[in-house]
Amino acid sequence: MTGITNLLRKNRTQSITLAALVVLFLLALQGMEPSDWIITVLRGLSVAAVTFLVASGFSLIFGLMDVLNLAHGTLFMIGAYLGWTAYVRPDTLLDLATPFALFIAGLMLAPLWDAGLSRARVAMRAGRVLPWLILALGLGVLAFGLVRYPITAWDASVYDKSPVVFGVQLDLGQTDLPAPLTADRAQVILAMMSVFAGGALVALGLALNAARQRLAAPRVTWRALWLPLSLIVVGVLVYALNDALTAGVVAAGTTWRFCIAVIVATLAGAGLGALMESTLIRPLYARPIYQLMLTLGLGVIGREVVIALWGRTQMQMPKPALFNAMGKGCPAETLWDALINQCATINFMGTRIRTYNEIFIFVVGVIVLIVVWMLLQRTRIGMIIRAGVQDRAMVEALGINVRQVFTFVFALGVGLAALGGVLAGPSMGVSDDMGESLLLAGLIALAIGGLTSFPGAAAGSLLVGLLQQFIVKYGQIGIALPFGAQPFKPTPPLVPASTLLLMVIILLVMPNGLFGRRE
Amino acid sequence: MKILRDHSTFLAVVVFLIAFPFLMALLDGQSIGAMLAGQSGNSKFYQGLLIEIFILGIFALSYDLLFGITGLLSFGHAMFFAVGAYTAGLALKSLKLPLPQTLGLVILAGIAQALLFSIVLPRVKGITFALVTLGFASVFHIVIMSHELNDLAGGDVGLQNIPKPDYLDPAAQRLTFYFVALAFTILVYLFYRRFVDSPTGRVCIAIRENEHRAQMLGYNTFYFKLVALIVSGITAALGGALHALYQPIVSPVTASLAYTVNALLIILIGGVGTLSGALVGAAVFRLLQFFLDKFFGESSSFILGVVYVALVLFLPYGIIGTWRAHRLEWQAAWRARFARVATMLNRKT
Amino acid sequence: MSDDVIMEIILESEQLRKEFGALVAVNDVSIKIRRHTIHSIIGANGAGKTTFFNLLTNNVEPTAGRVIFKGRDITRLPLHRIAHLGIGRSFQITNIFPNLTVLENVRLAAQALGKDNFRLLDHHRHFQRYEERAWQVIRQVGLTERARMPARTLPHGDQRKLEVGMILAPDPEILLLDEPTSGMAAEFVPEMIGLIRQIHRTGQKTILLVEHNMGLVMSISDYITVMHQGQILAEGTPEQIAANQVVQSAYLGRLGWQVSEQ
Amino acid sequence: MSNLLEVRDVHTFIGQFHILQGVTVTVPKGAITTLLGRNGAGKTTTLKTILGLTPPRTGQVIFDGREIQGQRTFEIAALGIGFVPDYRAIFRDLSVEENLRIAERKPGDLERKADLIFGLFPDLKRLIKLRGTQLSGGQQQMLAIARALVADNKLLLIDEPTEGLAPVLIEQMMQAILQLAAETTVLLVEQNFHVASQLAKHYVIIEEGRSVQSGVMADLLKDTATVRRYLGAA
Repeated sequence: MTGITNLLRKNRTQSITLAALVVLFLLALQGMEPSDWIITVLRGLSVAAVTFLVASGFSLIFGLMDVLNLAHGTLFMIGAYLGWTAYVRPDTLLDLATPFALFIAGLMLAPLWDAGLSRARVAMRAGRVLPWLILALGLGVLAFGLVRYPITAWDASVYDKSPVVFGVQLDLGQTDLPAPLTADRAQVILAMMSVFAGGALVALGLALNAARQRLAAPRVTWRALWLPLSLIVVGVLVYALNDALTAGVVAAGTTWRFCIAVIVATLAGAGLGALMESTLIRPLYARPIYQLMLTLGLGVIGREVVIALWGRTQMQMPKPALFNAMGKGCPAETLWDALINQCATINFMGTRIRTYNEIFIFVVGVIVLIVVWMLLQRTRIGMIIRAGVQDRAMVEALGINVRQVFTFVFALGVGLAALGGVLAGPSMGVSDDMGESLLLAGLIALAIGGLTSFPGAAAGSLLVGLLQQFIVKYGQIGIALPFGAQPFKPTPPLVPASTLLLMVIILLVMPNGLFGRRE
Repeated sequence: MKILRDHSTFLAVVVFLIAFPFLMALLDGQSIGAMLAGQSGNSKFYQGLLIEIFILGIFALSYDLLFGITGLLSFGHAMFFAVGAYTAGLALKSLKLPLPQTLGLVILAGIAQALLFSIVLPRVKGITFALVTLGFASVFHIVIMSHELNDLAGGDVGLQNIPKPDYLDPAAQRLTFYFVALAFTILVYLFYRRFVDSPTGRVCIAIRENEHRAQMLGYNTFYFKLVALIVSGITAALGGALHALYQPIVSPVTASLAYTVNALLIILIGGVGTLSGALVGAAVFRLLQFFLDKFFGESSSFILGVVYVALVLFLPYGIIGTWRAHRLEWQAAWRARFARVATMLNRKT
Repeated sequence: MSDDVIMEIILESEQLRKEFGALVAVNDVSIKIRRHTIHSIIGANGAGKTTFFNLLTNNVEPTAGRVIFKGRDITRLPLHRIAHLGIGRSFQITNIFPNLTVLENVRLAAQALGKDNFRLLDHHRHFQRYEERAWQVIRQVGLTERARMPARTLPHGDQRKLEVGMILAPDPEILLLDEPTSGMAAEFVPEMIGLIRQIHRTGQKTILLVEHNMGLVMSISDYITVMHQGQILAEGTPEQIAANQVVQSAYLGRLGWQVSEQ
Repeated sequence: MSNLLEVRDVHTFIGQFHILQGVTVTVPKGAITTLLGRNGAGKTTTLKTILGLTPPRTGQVIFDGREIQGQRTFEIAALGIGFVPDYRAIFRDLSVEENLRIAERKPGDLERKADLIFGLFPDLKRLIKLRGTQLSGGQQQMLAIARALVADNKLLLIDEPTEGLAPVLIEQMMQAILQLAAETTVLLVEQNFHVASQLAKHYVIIEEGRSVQSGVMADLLKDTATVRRYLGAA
């Protein structure tokens, strides 16, 4: 008790501001029906969950490596687009699986290059630009192969339907994929080989770049070859069985496809994050401002690539069957009934709640919160992360490869953002500007919570989500202000503005955010 | 004579820019008279491009003073520019004020914003300052786009039909506008040079280098940052006013984060903290944008993004910064090369 | 050397205390610094000397206690105000403007307390009194030949001298020097001692010194305060300290360096 | 007698500063070797150079018969080198147990070494649940040394273990280090010559980034002129 009094006395301005905010909020609640209130809170929680998926990655990355990853919004959007593709066009996913596996197999040669280079002692002479040239060459070879590989979705002759159409069709319960492309075997083999070579060249570029900074290389064992070899086999198998697999996935139904989409988007996001960190971010650890600018640029590039591949139109992503039934027994009365009958909505305290938007997303958000929190608090890697935030050099001096941990954290953060993107797809729609609004929301949540604090990211997201939805609600029902005769109806643009104002107020009173450390 | 020698590059550039419209006309085969009469042609078009570069350059200069010289990272700088543009536009259109009064209003608006930003200065530092300024600018961005202000600010289309004074109409009096913009840019640049060399500017640099030490020496660093903010705010607002006078529409994009990023990109291209880099960067940026748009259309911003990333990775000090760092070696290398060629030639004869 | 000077207290601390979590870094330290003396604070690393220094100049906010300068409470004064009162301080870890030249470093220090800081439209070279003062100080600390070099390119010892010069430039009444010889090569230490002596004598300045180079302390101090684990262990003239039994056993004696007889 | 570690004429730069200008150190197996010299002479940098925290530009570092210079720090440490930095580097957000646990190279290391660690520092057992921030200076120093003992390290680099400790604790710390040296090799940096002379068998004097003299401690104790010249008060 004395502790709390003490805390209040020491943080008087903070306490007063918070109290004032709470009072304002409670006053504003006056004109609201209880059912409105419940639905608004639930919607707020759902928005908070998506925001949290972005903000948590932010805070993990910022906390450990001081990088404010401004590409995070774009990565969120990329997650949504990848999820959409896996979900609505599973044939594209399978078409891409083979070149992807081959490319990764090529990348996995990096340790071999490492060892070879240090033996040949060429790394020292490679200079600053050569590694990047090889990297660019590798990407060129990759593109050369990709263009030749038969990917149905990219074929102009079958491109009679825009991507939007597939989404609309799926919403009506149809999946009518175009006939798969055929290509002669020689061309496919050439394409496969150049994709693999592209990966190998990229790995060589990376290895050269890394090797410039050191004199001796780690030993490699032949066991390092097993994984790439098996990836090659998998890739070729997927190519051989492409049609059968596609038919199988289509037949499996939207719920399973959604699961696949979530996994694919999250893993792809994580992979992208790992690649980003190990190639572009790493050289800039000594120059934080430049990292900021770099991620800003990457965000722009990513968005342009997405527009080039998928077009500018907003696309629909229908909800999976599990959350989409309307007819018999729906809206359900209990959660259990909703699951059994796969209801889209559920009756709760006099209002109707959407099972996907208001329940599923929130539950996933909570699960992620708990899992990441446990990862941080209970596992060895979490221990290393918490220690690394404070003293990177000492962790390294204990014999721990901190760089690997950094890459992992970056991949984790980006993976979470991509997960947020694919989850948000069915509720928000998929469009090329979805990243920007989430970047802003995530930044606000992060700043409110205190930049490096993981619980802070959760609290900040909660505030941002709730505030947004309450403003939206007041936009519909109006808010009775003491001095105005007419109820005031905030317009949609005021939604982000209100969260920004909240951030500014909180930061002015508590420059380190709610959970931030002093200094 | 000494002044001429010391500032030869600067003077050469100024002379070139003054001669530019005439040179363009000559190259195009247009008569000088036609050019002076403001008839369309290549010269008029490129004058327009250069005016845009001047405006961007002023905007980037004001950002360089904050970020490059004083070390304040702001993500809300576009607001300084947009407030100037909207104030000028509204004053001319809705208040029907003459130009001088409008400019006075713009300057006041610039000071007001600087004061707004300075409220948070003592509380937040570094990345948090960047985020708070981003918050301010985004709120402004949202507000001018809102439906309530549709009649006034034109919503997400922007402010249109701003009445331009006859003597400075960018369509009819392009050449006059060109010289006014050029003169204003040179004036701003010279003022900034002097500011950086003034006792105040020196302290601003010291704050960027080591704020704690500056405080321990007895400088109340808040006031110096405030001065930098005010100077930067007024300059950016005037740049915005010029923009409002020149462009047919003042778009709300000028208040967005993307516009701040443009300024960041420009000084990155030119060299952070070099002042002249801001102008060089603005030229490179706008010309790159122009030609990329011309040749690549849709994907031009992708290429611009790649250029940007490459710059961050390989040319962190920008064009001017790298030039300054290596000028002596390069000059020596060229001199050596000339000497070698000269001896070779001598041997032959 | 300061027998005929009035023994006026210029700076004092009253029950100054600082806790970091469970650690009491400075434990109710009261100290009185007399005008025109060289007063040294010695103690092992971690004894709380630097924290105490930081409390005096409000670089660290005290948990309790007061700092009084010439009868005025300066405990929680902003950093720049402290400099204006005539207190200059150096840091154990060199604290300069690394990318500016030596001249610019000192010139900025000389300009700090003047009235021309907001002359936006004048070139800084036009204010010759600052430039002259800067050159004067640079000569005094012996950096004339390196005046045009960026400070970061200076050898460590010269950076330490530059820092002393930066404190000296605004002509403060009291100089707080935190280990001015730390990290200096042995043969340059006498130079620094000479510099400190000269500053003290020619400028009639008070100098408060934190040091663990015993020889230096013993040879130039008028008074010595020995700190140990955040507390004052003993106080007195060098002779008294050298003879003090408690100091002998806890700090200098069995486990410490031999005190030189210089 | 074989040498566990040999540092041969290393030169280390930090930024533009040429910090080590030719340091040669040999550390015989199974004894304590101490680096002596003034503040800022380059002792701590020597330790960091061995570990690759500040990699050498030229010269060789040979550990256990292998050249290790230029390797990454974690690779060097994993060969069996434990590091106790002068600033102790206790992780604030980790409990005492986690601070020890993080040094494990394979699961169960801590349990295996528990007897040794808690035998040397019985206090730590009592404090095991506390956070790093809640420890006093002496306790932090014990934890820092204990952390270096969790994994099987052949060599311990200990920087200023008695800095800022009360005399009673210094005594205790010296006992602990002597006990340690019975099992592993120690390279020690110690400001306090009295402490160093009682602990170490071999010494290397570093002056202005150069190793100027080395030998057996017993000889150095007789050579008061050298002691005064390099180590004593100026």
